[in-house]
Amino acid sequence: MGDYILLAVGAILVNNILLIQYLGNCPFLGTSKSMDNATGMAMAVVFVLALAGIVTWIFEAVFLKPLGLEYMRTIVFIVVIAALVQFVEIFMKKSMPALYAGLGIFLPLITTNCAVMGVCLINIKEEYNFLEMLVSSIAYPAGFGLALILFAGLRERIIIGRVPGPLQDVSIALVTAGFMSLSFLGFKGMI
Amino acid sequence: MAKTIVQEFTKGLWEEIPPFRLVLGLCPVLAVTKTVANGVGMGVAATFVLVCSNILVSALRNIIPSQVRVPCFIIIIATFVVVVELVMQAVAYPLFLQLGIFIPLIVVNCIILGRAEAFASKNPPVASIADGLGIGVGFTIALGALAGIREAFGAGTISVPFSDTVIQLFGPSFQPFTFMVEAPGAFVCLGLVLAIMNLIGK
Amino acid sequence: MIKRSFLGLVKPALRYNLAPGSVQELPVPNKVILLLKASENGGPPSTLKVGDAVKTGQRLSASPDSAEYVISSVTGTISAMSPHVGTLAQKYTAITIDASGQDDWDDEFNKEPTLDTALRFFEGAPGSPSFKAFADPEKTIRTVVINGMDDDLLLTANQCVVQNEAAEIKNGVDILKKMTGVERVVIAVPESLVQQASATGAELKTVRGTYPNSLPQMIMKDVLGQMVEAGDTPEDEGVVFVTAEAVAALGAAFRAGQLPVSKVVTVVGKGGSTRNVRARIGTPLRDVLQACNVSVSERDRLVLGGPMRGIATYSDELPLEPGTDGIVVQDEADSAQTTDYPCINCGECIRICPVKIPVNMLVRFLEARLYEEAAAMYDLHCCIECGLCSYVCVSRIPIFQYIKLGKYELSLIETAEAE
Amino acid sequence: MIEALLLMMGLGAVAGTLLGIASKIFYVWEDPRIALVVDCLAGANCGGCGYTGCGACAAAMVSGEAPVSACIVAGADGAAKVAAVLGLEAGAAEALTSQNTCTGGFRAPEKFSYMGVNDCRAAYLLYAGAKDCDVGCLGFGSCVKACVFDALKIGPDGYPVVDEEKCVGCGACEKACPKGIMQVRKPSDRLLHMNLVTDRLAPCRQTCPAEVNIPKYINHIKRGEYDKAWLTVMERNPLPLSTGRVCPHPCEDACRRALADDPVSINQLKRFCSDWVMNKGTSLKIPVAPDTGYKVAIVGGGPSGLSAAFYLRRLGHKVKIFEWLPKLGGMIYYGIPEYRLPKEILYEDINRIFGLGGIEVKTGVKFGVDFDLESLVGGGFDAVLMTIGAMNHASARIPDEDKVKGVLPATVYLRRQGLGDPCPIGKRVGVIGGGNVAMDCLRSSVRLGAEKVYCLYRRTIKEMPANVVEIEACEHEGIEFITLCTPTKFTTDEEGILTGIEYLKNELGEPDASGRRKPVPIEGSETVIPLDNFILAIGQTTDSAFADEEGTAVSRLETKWGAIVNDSDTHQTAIPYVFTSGDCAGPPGLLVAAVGAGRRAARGIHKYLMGEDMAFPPARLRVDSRRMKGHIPGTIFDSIEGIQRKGRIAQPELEPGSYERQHTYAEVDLTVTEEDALKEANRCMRCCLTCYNKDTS
Amino acid sequence: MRDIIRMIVVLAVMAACGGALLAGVKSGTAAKIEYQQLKFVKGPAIIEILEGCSNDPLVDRFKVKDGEVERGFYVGVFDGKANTVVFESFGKGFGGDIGVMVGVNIETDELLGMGVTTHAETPGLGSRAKDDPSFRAQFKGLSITEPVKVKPDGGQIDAVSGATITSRGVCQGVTDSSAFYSRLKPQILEQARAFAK
Amino acid sequence: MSSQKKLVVAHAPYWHDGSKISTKNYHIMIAALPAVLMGISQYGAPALAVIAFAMACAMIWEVIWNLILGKSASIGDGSAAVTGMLLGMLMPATAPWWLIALGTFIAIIVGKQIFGGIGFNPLNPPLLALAMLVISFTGIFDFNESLRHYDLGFVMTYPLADLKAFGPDAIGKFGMGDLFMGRQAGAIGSTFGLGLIVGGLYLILRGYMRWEISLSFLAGVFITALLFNLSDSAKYAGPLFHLFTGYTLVAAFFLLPEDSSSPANFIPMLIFGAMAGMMTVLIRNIGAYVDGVVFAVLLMNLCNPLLDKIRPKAIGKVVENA
Repeated sequence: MGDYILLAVGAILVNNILLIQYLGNCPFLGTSKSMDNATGMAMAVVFVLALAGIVTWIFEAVFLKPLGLEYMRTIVFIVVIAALVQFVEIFMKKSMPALYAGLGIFLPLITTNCAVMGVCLINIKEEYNFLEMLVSSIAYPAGFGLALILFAGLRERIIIGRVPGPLQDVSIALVTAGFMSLSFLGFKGMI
Repeated sequence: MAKTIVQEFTKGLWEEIPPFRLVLGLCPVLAVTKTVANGVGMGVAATFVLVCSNILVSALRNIIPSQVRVPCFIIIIATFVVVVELVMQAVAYPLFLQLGIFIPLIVVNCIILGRAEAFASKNPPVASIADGLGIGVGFTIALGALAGIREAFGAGTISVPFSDTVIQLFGPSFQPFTFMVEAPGAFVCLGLVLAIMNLIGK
Repeated sequence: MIKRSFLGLVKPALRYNLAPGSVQELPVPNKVILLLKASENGGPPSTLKVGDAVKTGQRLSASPDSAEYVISSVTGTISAMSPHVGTLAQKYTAITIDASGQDDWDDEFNKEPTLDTALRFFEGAPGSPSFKAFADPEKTIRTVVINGMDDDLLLTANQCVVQNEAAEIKNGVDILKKMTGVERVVIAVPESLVQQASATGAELKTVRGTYPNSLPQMIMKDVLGQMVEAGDTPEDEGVVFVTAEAVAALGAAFRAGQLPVSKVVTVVGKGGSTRNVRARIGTPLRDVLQACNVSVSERDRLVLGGPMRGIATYSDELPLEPGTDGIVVQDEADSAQTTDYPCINCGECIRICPVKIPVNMLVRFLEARLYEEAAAMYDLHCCIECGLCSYVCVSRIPIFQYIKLGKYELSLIETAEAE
Repeated sequence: MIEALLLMMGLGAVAGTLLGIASKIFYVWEDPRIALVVDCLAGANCGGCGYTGCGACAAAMVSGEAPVSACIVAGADGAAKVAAVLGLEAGAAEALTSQNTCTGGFRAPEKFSYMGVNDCRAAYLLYAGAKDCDVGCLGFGSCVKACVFDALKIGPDGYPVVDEEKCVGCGACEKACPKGIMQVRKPSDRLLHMNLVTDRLAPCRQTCPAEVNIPKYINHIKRGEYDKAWLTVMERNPLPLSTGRVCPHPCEDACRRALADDPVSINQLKRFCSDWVMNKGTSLKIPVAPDTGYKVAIVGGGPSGLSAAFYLRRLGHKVKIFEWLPKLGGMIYYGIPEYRLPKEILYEDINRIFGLGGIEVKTGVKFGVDFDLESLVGGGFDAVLMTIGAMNHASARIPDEDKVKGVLPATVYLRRQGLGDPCPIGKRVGVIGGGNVAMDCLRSSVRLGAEKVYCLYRRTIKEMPANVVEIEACEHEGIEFITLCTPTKFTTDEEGILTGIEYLKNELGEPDASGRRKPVPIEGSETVIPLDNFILAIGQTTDSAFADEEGTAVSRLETKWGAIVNDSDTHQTAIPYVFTSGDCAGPPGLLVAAVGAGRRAARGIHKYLMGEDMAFPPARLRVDSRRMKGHIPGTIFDSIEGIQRKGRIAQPELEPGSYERQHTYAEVDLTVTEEDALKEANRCMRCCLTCYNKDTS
Repeated sequence: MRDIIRMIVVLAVMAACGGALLAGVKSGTAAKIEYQQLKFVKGPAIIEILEGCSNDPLVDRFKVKDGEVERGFYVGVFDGKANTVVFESFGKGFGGDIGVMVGVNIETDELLGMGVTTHAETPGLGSRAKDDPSFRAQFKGLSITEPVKVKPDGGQIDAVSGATITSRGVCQGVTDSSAFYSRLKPQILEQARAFAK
Repeated sequence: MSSQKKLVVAHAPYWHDGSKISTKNYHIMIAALPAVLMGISQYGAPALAVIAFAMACAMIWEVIWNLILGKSASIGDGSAAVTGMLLGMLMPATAPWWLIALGTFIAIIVGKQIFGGIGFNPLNPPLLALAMLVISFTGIFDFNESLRHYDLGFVMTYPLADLKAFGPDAIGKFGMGDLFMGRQAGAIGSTFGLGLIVGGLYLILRGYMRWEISLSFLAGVFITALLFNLSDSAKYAGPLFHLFTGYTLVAAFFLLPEDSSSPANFIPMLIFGAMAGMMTVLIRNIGAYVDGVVFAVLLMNLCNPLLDKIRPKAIGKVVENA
């Protein structure tokens, strides 16, 4: 149990996927302009990553490893993720319109969210067992969400501030993200 | 409307240079620009994938049904990414180790998919090559430049791409500002460079 | 100007001036200027012409069917009519009447104390009462509160009326009840005026002597225990506020059969000298100031009302309006200077806000002109407009102005959406 | 090898099947345009647009929330394609641009010092802002802050300056400005705009019957932008070369500068800039709105018809002009002599109008004879504008005036000159009338060889309606003025040929309705002067006899004193599709008034064709430029202060008494030099309603 | 239905082509990759530990089965005697596993040296465990059979300053290795002998 | 209706309590004086040089930025001077000049001005600069290393470093009284506990600072440290030790309550302070860094916008039950 908690804390804070591992920056910058978008994106990433983690892990265990095709991991995973996301989107649009209204619009963005692909690859690379994989697949995106929501809070204030022209928008957002990343270094060594 | 091949190429070098103008594909930009060698290596890998996928997407653009356009593009891109992955392992293993997870992640780099969608799927192969090459070279230059800044301040060195040479820039009393090569330094540095690019304009 | 106390941890307490002086009667001025609200489509009034003779107490309106009117405060002839823009971009027609010096009373005012009479003759009487809420079918008015306090620091005009004219108020209370049919009439006065107020026949309530306790929303909360919802007025909660002066004027009018044409005003000079005078409505400020030996010079501030909520005006040729309870003249050195520094988030405004608005965030949104967000997330409409946030602002941001601007812009947006 | 192949194939097949089936089973209808728009976008789902993925961005574009240019990856080409899908290209053809209408800025006086929020809207809440001028710019730049395209900045003079390159016409500045200074308009709207009392108009601009933006073009000249000055003039006046020569410039009478020294030579500046454009020879592009598909017939190719044709064309309508004389120009071709307005110069103006394309002309056809309303309607014209002028002369009420030989109507006299076939005249010529037409007759008589030329007028020279410069020119050319006279009868020889005229002396009585003192003949003061020819130049009327014919469509037109009755604002007549303007619609007036009327008629026709409200807004400014009445209150001053006195430049002209001046039709008045023009432009104070530049150099 | 089939076919064919291409590339590069991996991942650490040996330990290697897993051993020949083996063990850092190469003198069971191969530690801090020679030098001469610990845990190793966790992980890796080293020692001795020159 | 003399028209109110940003900042500097003077008296001229140079540099950067942007000078408000002074207080007396120049550049330009200047900085500028410097130049901020040439008559090792390296056993040599009276090694202005507390109390009483944040921070440090200490006193030091060493006190009174990066509502202030205190001890006890204050404060700064959303319901506000 303790290991899993450590794994989770490590994934959320210490090795935060956005701020320490630099994954998933495009949606990080794109959807952090408002708190609503940030929460939506965070939830969508958790949802998709949990699914994608399971599916890719199973793929690895069932097909790639036995067949000795580990080198094809990249292509297999991306196809699986892309198909999965698209399927979820189509499915959700029809069957769960309420949920789709909240999360659905974020789904297409996730296909090219390298955080999803990244975590799936990490799961394999670290040779997690199923439970560890599950924890990691939820904790990493939770860390993504945490950073995204904190960042959205900061950014909401920065947008209404008096940032000088050339620094506005993405530029200042990146600097702020850098500061966040710096602060997250404080968690270093905690596990 | 109709641009010459040269224009298609050169637009990627300044007007639309990623990631400064097209603020896309930031993850590798942030992660692998610790040293110039890594940055340029990543750039070259991405350029290779970009050009190859552009050629193929452009060539197949009339065959691929539009509903499965994106999955098809992804397959094409992913194939080349794995090719790069394998070739790099065989030829430049240390670089592969440095770039780590970001080589497979080229597959989800928005620039490449974006060019496939926005350009290659609508233009003939020659123009697509020029476009891919231009964007790719621009990407490489940008990565190299950013890495140069970070490495110079953060380590006091410039590592020459594709060789083991590392140039020491300062004397022995130099204390590197290692913040620049750390994760936060990447963000801050890119942010400030973007601001400078905004200031200069197109 | 009250300075920050040495121990800044303690909230600054701004005390009302609770010592109303005597009232000095001013002579009838040579000319008066009356500000008549301009009609929607603009243009000069059709029923009034330059050269028309008017009598004291005559009802002047732009056209026969116009709801807006003013009561002439002198007898004389109209010598000029010009457009005038007031605050909140309100457009007026300024009617200048050269006074003959004699009062010849107009006799249109009938003495039936009905709501109709109130609406026809007492809208904009001294103290600027409004009876429209009683006539509004969507509102049920259960209580009338007579505010025996002045709504700003330094001013004592209303207290003066309570002190000196308790009998007129008593008469006014009876008439008010008759006119409106409202049974519950409350008078809110400071501790010092309890004796006088108890003679008025209205239900007596006391108000603490610190700012902003005399503002309607605060009286609602502290005295009546009712809450005014954000964006609503006390009328929406069934309570109408009238000033003591308005009630006294009502009483006097029905006693004498003449419409009220003068009002009490507190004049505060640069050195802080305070006097109460009674002057005709529409008297140019210059005349009032001259009578009080107050001079105005370049870069001074001439404030109609008090130092916290008044309106600085730009010329001493402008008239005394029915709602003007005070005239404050400030030297440049004594007045608050605003800056365009940003909010530094020190939190002083949050501490002092009587209605707990997160002013630090509100002002940022208002500065960024995000008025709808400011209203939705940061309680813009809860503001009771006391001005304390600006008073304590370390950055000296004109927060109160931002708030007013925000409310005004929102009202424009709402009107635009309603169309 | 084979595993890899099979695995991938299986994966592809499964994914394809899954998605294919899913997309059928879980099909949800959405706006098909969204899919089309998505195709135009980059499809990278990068989130760079701020929306969550391309689908969301496309949906936002379709719903109008996002601009078509939101996708930075797709770039400008993508934006164009999206616009095509969404059908936004129609609006895009006529680009909206923002203009600042206030020229006050720092120079405008303040009524108080303002302290508080640095924002126009905030300042406006306090007594409409500190500026004395009710409609003046407050200068805090709320419009600048509102502009997301960086197209606005507060200029050095303290008012906003629009960068037209960057402006996209989004209208944010217009919404932000509490005083309505920023106006976002299409070029068509600007052409259609008529002066309003709420506009920021200098006195000259209020007075000009054609409503030319005079301060603006003079400011262009000041900055050496002569082409822009010309384009500014062309917004209101398509005949700048002609008006630059013959306009009596009422604007100069209103010029505020006259209170300090002399009025600015506005007309000379207009002439200068239009001559500059003519001599430069390049054709400047005049924007024309997209075709509307409507066709308008214009009967009569005079100044009003030409002006209407020009503006109708610029508004996107097709135009055809019908003219009964061989040349276009009407009274300015056939009425104004060559020495004042050379025909080739006039044709420079006319050719520029035709340079727009889409305007046809047919000469030598007379309305009521060769064609009529029925044939025009049958010919596919949606509206008809009658600008048939006033070609009949008015009677001088002298017995036998149309019988005596040697008595000529001015219209005929001048028209024959225009046709190149002047009437033969004797040595002594008399002209009755004090208007510009009379002056033209007088001065052309000199050139036709008359030795003694008299001008007979019933009042004094002071009351003459003709331009002072014209009267002076007559004096220079040796013409004798016989004022305060009323001709009573002709003396003839036995063949009925004129030998002289008898007249009574007048004295001036009470002022009449026009404010001029009425002449009263003095009994017994008969005088006779010998004359070979006598020209009647006391006015013209319209030949509207065709309206009297029963049974035709035309007969539904009402006439009054020969003029065809119309609505003076919309120029519409009793027949909804027939409009009139120029001299045929009322008492004959100035060329510049005809030009202005042409634009008003074009506006009326445009609004009629487009089905819009034709009436003028209540705030329409109506200035009587002849009597200098009706200006915006407070804009006409009694005196101005602080101006360094400096006289106006002189009008260059042919040497009086020289051979060319007396005996040829060579142009008398010359164009000012560039140096002088700049000097004069610098005298302009660039007035607005109440403020003006005090420190003119 | 037709377009669905077309979709499926196109996707499947494309995927198959990709698969085929990759399989081809893979088979062409496989051998090279294996050597590269060895050379760059483990090689530096091995060579550093076995500094001064007379053979190429990357070539002189053998594998021993330890239950399920197979462990690789690299032999160092000193003075003609194949008396040293190097093998890999893993410890836990806070960035994941730390690969530790342990060199042991099979005759004395003394640690010859230690080197870090793979790690995901924070650059500049944890990574110093790999680069800091003084840290590594502390391991030399210790006994493999004794647990190796950092000083805060009551051991003998000075932690890299600021990277106690990493240091601890390295020590744990070394300590863990003693278990299977002892277990496999007979086979190791036997196999190593073959490389003696 | 215009008159000859021009009056000033502004919006109400026309009174102001007279407070100014500059006054506020000067008071902060005054309050910091006792600690700074103690630092200077201990470390001598180098300490004075560091503080003075940091203030000068900070102000120069501010001026340069204003010149580049063509903004009106904001140097008079004293905020740059305060930033410089605080950064100086956090440095060892041996800090080289370039380090100070770089640090003030980060604090003023990167930390504050690019966000729009005073009031817009999302993180505490001096701490941001310090964090960047600490992770870059570990040698200089290793106080044992940088202060080894000093012998001031007390134990010249950095207490927190000793704790980190050797556990609580190693800190017995520090007397609480010594720590409190500034007889400990450390940054120039952060060792003199008494001086800092006096300065802090001055600011609190004068109303220039939010006492809620300071007190909750100190409580947070105390309680968390106490809990750790109770759980295993052999591994974790006692609460007073944590209070009087490192940057704890200077953070409590001068860094945490920095206006724009901390909350302004009551409950958020308490959470902010307490969480920062807790994080401080967590990092000190189980994290990688010797002193947790820097990152603890920065982390809480990040949470500030979210925390500040917790606020009292405004009177009159209608909560819709949607």
